[in-house]
Amino acid sequence: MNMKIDSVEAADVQKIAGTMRSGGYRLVVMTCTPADEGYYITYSFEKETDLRHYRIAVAEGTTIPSIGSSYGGAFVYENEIHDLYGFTFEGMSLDFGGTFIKTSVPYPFKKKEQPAPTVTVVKEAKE
Amino acid sequence: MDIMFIVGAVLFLILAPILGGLLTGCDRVLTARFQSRVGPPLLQPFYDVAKLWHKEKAFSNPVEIIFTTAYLVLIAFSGAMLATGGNLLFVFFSLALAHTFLILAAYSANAPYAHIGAERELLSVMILEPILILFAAGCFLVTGSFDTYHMLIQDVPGIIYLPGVFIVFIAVLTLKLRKSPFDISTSHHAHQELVKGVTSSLSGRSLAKVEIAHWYEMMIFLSMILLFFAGYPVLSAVAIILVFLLEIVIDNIFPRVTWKMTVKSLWIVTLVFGVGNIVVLGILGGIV
Amino acid sequence: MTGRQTIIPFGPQHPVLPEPIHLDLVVEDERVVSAIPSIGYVHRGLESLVDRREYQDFVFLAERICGICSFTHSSTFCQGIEGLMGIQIPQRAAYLRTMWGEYSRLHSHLLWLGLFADSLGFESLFYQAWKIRESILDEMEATTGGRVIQGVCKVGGVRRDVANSFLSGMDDRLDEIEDNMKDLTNVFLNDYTLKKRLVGKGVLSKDDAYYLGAAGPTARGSGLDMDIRSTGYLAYGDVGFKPVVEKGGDGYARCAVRCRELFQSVEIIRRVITDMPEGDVFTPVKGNPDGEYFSRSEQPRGEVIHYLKGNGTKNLAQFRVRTPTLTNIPPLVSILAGCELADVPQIVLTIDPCIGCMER
Amino acid sequence: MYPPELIAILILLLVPVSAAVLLAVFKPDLVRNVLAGITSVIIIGASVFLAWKALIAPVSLTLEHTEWIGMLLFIAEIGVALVILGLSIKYRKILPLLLSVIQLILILILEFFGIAGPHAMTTFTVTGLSAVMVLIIGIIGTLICVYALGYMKDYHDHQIGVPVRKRYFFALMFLFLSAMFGLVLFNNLMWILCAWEVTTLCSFLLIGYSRTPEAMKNAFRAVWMNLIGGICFTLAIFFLLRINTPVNLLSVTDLLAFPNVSALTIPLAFIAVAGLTKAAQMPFSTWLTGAMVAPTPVSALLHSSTMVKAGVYLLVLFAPLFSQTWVGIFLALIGAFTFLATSALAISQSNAKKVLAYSTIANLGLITACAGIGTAEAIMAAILLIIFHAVAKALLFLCVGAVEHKIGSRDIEDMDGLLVRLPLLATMMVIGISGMYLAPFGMLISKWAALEAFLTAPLGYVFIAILAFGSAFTIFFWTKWLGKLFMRMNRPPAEKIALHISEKLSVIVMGVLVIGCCLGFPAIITGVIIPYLNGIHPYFYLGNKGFFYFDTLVMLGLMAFILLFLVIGAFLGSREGRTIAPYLGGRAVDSEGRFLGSLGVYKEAKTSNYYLEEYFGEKVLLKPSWVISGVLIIVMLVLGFMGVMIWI
Amino acid sequence: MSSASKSPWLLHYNASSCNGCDIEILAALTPVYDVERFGIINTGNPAHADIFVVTGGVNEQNKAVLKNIYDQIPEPKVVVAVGICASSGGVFRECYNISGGVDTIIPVDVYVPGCSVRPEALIEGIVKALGVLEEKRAAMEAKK
Amino acid sequence: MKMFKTILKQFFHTPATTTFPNTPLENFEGTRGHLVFDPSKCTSCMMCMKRCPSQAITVQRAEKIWTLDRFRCVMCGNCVDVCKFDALLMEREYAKSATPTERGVETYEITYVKPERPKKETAE
Ligand code: SF4
Ligand code: SF4
Ligand code: SF4
Ligand code: SF4
Ligand code: SF4
Ligand code: SF4
Ligand code: SF4
Ligand code: SF4
Repeated sequence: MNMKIDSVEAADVQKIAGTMRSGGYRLVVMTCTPADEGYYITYSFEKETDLRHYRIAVAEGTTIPSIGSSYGGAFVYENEIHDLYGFTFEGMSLDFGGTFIKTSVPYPFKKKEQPAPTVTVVKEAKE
Repeated sequence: MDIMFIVGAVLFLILAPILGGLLTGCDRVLTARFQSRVGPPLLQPFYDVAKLWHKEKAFSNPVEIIFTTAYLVLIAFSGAMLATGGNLLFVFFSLALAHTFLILAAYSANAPYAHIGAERELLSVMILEPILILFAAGCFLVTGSFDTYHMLIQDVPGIIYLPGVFIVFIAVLTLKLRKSPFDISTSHHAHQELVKGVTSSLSGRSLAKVEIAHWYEMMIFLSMILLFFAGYPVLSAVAIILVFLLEIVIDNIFPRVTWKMTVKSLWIVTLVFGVGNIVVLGILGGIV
Repeated sequence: MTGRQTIIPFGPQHPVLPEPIHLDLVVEDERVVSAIPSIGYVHRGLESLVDRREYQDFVFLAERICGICSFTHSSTFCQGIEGLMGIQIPQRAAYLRTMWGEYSRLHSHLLWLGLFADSLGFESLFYQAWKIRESILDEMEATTGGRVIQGVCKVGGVRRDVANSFLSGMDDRLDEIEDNMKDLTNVFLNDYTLKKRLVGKGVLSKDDAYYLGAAGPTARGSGLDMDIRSTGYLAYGDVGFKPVVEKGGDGYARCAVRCRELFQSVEIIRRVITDMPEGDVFTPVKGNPDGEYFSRSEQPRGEVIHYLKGNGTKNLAQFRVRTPTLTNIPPLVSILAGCELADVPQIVLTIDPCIGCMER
Repeated sequence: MYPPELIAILILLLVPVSAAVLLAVFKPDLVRNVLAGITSVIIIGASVFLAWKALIAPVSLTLEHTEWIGMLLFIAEIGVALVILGLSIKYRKILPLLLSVIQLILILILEFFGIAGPHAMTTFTVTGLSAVMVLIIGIIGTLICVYALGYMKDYHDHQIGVPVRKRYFFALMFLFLSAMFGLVLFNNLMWILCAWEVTTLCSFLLIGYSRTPEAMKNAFRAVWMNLIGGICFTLAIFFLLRINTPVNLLSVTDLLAFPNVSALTIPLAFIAVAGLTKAAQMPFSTWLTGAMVAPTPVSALLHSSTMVKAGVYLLVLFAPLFSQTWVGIFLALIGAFTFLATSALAISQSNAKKVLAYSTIANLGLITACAGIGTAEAIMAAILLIIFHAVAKALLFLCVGAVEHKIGSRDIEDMDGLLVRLPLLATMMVIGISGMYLAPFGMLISKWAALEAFLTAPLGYVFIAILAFGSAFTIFFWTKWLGKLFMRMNRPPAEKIALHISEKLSVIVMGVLVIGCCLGFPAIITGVIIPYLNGIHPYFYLGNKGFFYFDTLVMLGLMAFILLFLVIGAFLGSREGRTIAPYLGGRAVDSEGRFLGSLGVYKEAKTSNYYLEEYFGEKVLLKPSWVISGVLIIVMLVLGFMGVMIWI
Repeated sequence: MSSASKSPWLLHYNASSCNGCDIEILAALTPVYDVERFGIINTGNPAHADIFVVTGGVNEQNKAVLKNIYDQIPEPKVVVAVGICASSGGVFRECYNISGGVDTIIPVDVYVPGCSVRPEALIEGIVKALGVLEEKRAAMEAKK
Repeated sequence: MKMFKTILKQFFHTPATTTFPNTPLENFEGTRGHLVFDPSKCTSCMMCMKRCPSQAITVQRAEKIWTLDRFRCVMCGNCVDVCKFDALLMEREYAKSATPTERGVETYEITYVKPERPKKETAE
């Protein structure tokens, strides 16, 4: 299983998604993880057994272009990342406006500011 | 109207719910056995109703109390009328009125599930209407009167003249007894989209009334089978039991269908067998 | 005409959905005009616990992501940790995991078939499916100690071995189960009324399935040859796995895929039992995970991905689960529009939604 | 000294006309109200008196100097044709123009070249049937006019762009009444034709009252369809005149007594078509559904007591003749088919007036079917239907009109919880709707009578099948409306606006009438219908048995008693208990009746009825129905020309 | 035993559980356990229910739902918290979105442990709940 | 219709239903039912408390008290695995339900006596 991750520019995701789509790849998953600085969002695509990961580094609170126009199903990931990490996606095919996963604390996985009461320490943030 | 009739009516009013409840109990036990289960005690329907009777008074719209009462009273009334050999057409009208009250009770809650239940119940009343009229017409063609009494004193059992109507009758009985595949308006098990449909907003005593009314209704429709086999008590009893068993089996071997399929299939049956029967009878010039 | 629309809040509490999910159904004479889901009723925030549980203990949490594919979750999680740490688990453990994985597919599919029958108002079929399922659960309990939460996986292998004598007795029991399942699937696939209600309902085209992200039987029902088991993880490479594919794209096809997978699973279990290697079921684990890993496996409902990120401590830095149900939501939204109200439950069920893992 | 009956007749014929003239002259509302009030009292008094007299013994009166009355009416008829002609030219409508020219020519031919020799004939006949009609027109018609006094005030407050022409409006309303009285009282077919044409004109002008393009379009549709009827009527007279017999066939009484019915099939067929147009049967139904653009009193008048009733009156009048011919059977088929089709169409409508319109047509269809069959039972059913339909339908129209002004919509979907919002109107509406289809109220008894009638008719099984399905549709659309009224309110109630006294009065009286008719139906049957049936034709003798027996009455009584008991229970019963929120899948509603839906949007928990448009929509059903009914009409005419008789 | 305890109708709601307990509740309905033996019916409709069976640790969104459903059940009613999650929040107790047990929202009458709960344990728990139901009914009657 | 065969078959067979609760439940060997603590073996090493995924156990070493909240324990058996002193055991029977008044935390006094044994052994 391919664990190699290509870093790309945040502005390019729509283009990449477009090429992937026309190349017959399907969207496997979008994963958000806290990085040393800001966050990474990893887009994974697959065609048959060719699995590819593209990663963008984004600072907190940035607005990210949605890939909803290429992959109609991306809205579930985008809304989820919005609700859990507090990123805004522009142009989602179905925008739940923060009600996709309603949480008792806003953006529980977001670093600093308001860590969820029970999420004690997010290690990278300390560095 | 002699005294026998009044006795008949009173007997019906008392016996029908008892028999109806017992039959429902049998139904549940048999169904369980068909499903490889033990099932509830035979008297379970009575426990249920007794429990409901003692629940808190709660409603979503107070008018439903009066509507459900009306439903029960009118159903019982229709049954009594049938038991006294009364006018068949009249029995049907009064049944329709009773159902209107049930439907109104469901409407009055103004809740989506009850509402859709009401619409579907209305559809089933609509589905039922033609065959009931045809049935009454058939009786008229056979006896020259709408009175069930005349049907009962026929020499030749009605089924000879009205086989098609009988077939349709069995088909719509599935709808009436709220059995799969036609339990469109109150999914009896509530695991379907309707959440008990018509009765979804009724609780406690109101629900108990609907349940008792359902027993009455079951008895009314089962005893209508008598009209087809008048003069042959043993045959009638066998027929009723067989039909009842058949309905339980049907309940267990069919999934529920949508209302569209219900209307289509039942009306096709009505048109082919019911209307066909009446047309043939009409062309032959009736019996009288 | 907006004047004639009925708006039905479908769920979160709804008897046809054992799990809470909400749909705003707008219907007109029972034709669904729009159906927009809202979720988040089962979101617990389990992924946030990684920093408070040791990675070895987190297995117990991972398997409580969901009570239905609990086994697959624990094994996928272990597989992820093992991947991060480069651990090779003993062959026997891999075989046992395969066996349990297939048993849990059997129980999950039978469960689904039952619920599906129930959503179609077919009570007795529901009961029959669940009756058969009980014998699967018995096998599970006898071998793992738990009916639905097995608690048998651990990092480095499995916690319990199964005696060979028990395994050899399994074959006969599988025969009986298979017989019963034949009766069951015969009804699902050939009953006239069921076909009437399923064929052509909720059609998902192959392209839509692919690009909207359908997974598992939902994708395979639309003619897509997608199954992570073909990558041959655990023992799947050894048993010569071939995905079950149906072309119809409708409810019937999705049902057929699951019916056929039942027998496929039984076959796999038989192969695994006969080929079961001897040896340990557990390798000791030393050290802590570090790095990133996407662990993938095929659940009854499709491909699940556990993303793990370690930082060299006992606790993982990040854990994310992407579940089949989540990616099956967009296809569901697309097939619900225009259907009939009476078909909503069965269409919702054809993707076999499992909210538990979808929301963690 | 004239006999009192004659005075009553003259009052009925002349007072409304004179009132019309006066109303056209005086402008102030007060004068109009007083004038209309007084006129109404006089009309009601006279019609009750006349009906009472006629029920004791049929009245038949002969006047002298009928020639100049005939001349006067002829001039009126020419006038009618010319007005229509003129308006058609003004609005550039070809079809009405053409038809009115034809009609004008036909009338002129009839008058100057016809052989309408002034045989002596009875001038007025008041049988049981006409008595019923007189009562309907006299009481319901005038009540509607009274209602209009209040309604029109509101109407102009709501419809801002419409020019206020109340004088014109009320003049036409009363003129309409006169014409109707004429239609049911005259014995001369030529005169009846004249009254017939006047009703066409009045309805045309009233439908076009608001002068909006839509109103004009529908008004012209009404006029051309009714002109076809008029032409057919005239043709019927032509063919009657061509029959070589010493009997004056233009006299209704003589015509009915004419023994050689086989000679009459052609005129009968034409009369049938005339009746069908006026009674808005398929394929002529669209004029009536289009007529609801008119102010509600007009719709009420057209639907319940006048216009359409004129059509069925004519058919029922000649029912004894129809009963012996295949023309009658096909007429009945058209009626039955119309009943089926329009009942189905009514399901797909949510506009209350349109539902009422279709239900009217459906009921008229049933009446037409009964008239076509024409046996004793059938006529009894027809008359019962006429009575019950008139009262219940008038009540419903008045209610809808008043409700519309209160809630600003005539859509049934907006009438949820009306019983809470507008208790009086909603109660009346419930009475009206129940009267339309529920046991033990009137329509049901009539349906029952119709059923018996059909069962003994030729091709009876066809009618039974149609009735069976048609009444299934009826149940569907009425019940869902009824349900709406009883709904619990999710929204805050609308503000209260007082109901105009005239509207209130008419509505309440009408409600009482509905209940009265339902309770009094045995009296109606024994007192009115059976004597009428026994009188018109010896072979019709029905005896005293009738179709109902004593125990049926007891049962009906019991049922009514149960209902009464329940109503009292509803008022007195305890309402204690906990109100629980409606079940919304675990969602709760806020004070506005909304719940939190997906995407974080609040939505109203709204319920709507089913309209099954894909099966019963106008788009689906209208065209095929026109084709079928058109074919049936052609067959009927052909049968008429072939003169096929029923052998009994 | 009065009628109340002979005909307990259940309403099941999954308030953020992992499914494990829910499928066991369903399993209790099926032939092998067949709780209809005790007159139990799974109604799915609050207006008809006597026993409210809740699984899961109740997350943010479910609080309102749970309260709403509880209010819609007519008296006498009993709440049974099924599973460890429903009893205390279980393994998810520390999750940010879990309030920790059904009793944090509505009063609970019987707790049934198990993760997942065994159908037998569930049956035993329901039988215990019937006792409570009986008491409540008697209290209600007495108040009248 | 295809179901007919099945329901007939089932009708003429005895039902699959258990007779529980009239006859007690028989569990499989190894079923994880409920946790049993043996106070005489516990060394208060706290391992169970640390590794319990749902924090059902508390060990107060100083007070020699070991408590278990049965309504938190998910029967995973992890504590049994990590306890090196066999103080914990999984029994097959499921835990019993409780009303709010019956529900409580089970508290045990640890009776283990620590250092003696090895010395005894060497002495002998
Ligand atoms: S229909 Fe309902 S009540 Fe009757 S046996 Fe089935 S589940 Fe029980
Ligand atoms: S896992 Fe989901 S779909 Fe399956 S039974 Fe449980 S709630 Fe239902
Ligand atoms: S897909 Fe469903 S059954 Fe499978 S793990 Fe997820 S929640 Fe559980
Ligand atoms: S009711 Fe409506 S249409 Fe009629 S006048 Fe008032 S606002 Fe206008
Ligand atoms: S108690 Fe266990 S099985 Fe039950 S819901 Fe909670 S985690 Fe799942
Ligand atoms: S039970 Fe075992 S693990 Fe727990 S404290 Fe005692 S000895 Fe240590
Ligand atoms: S179990 Fe043994 S090694 Fe582990 S902490 Fe306790 S004493 Fe130390
Ligand atoms: S069995 Fe599991 S949950 Fe229970 S006390 Fe032991 S470690 Fe904790």
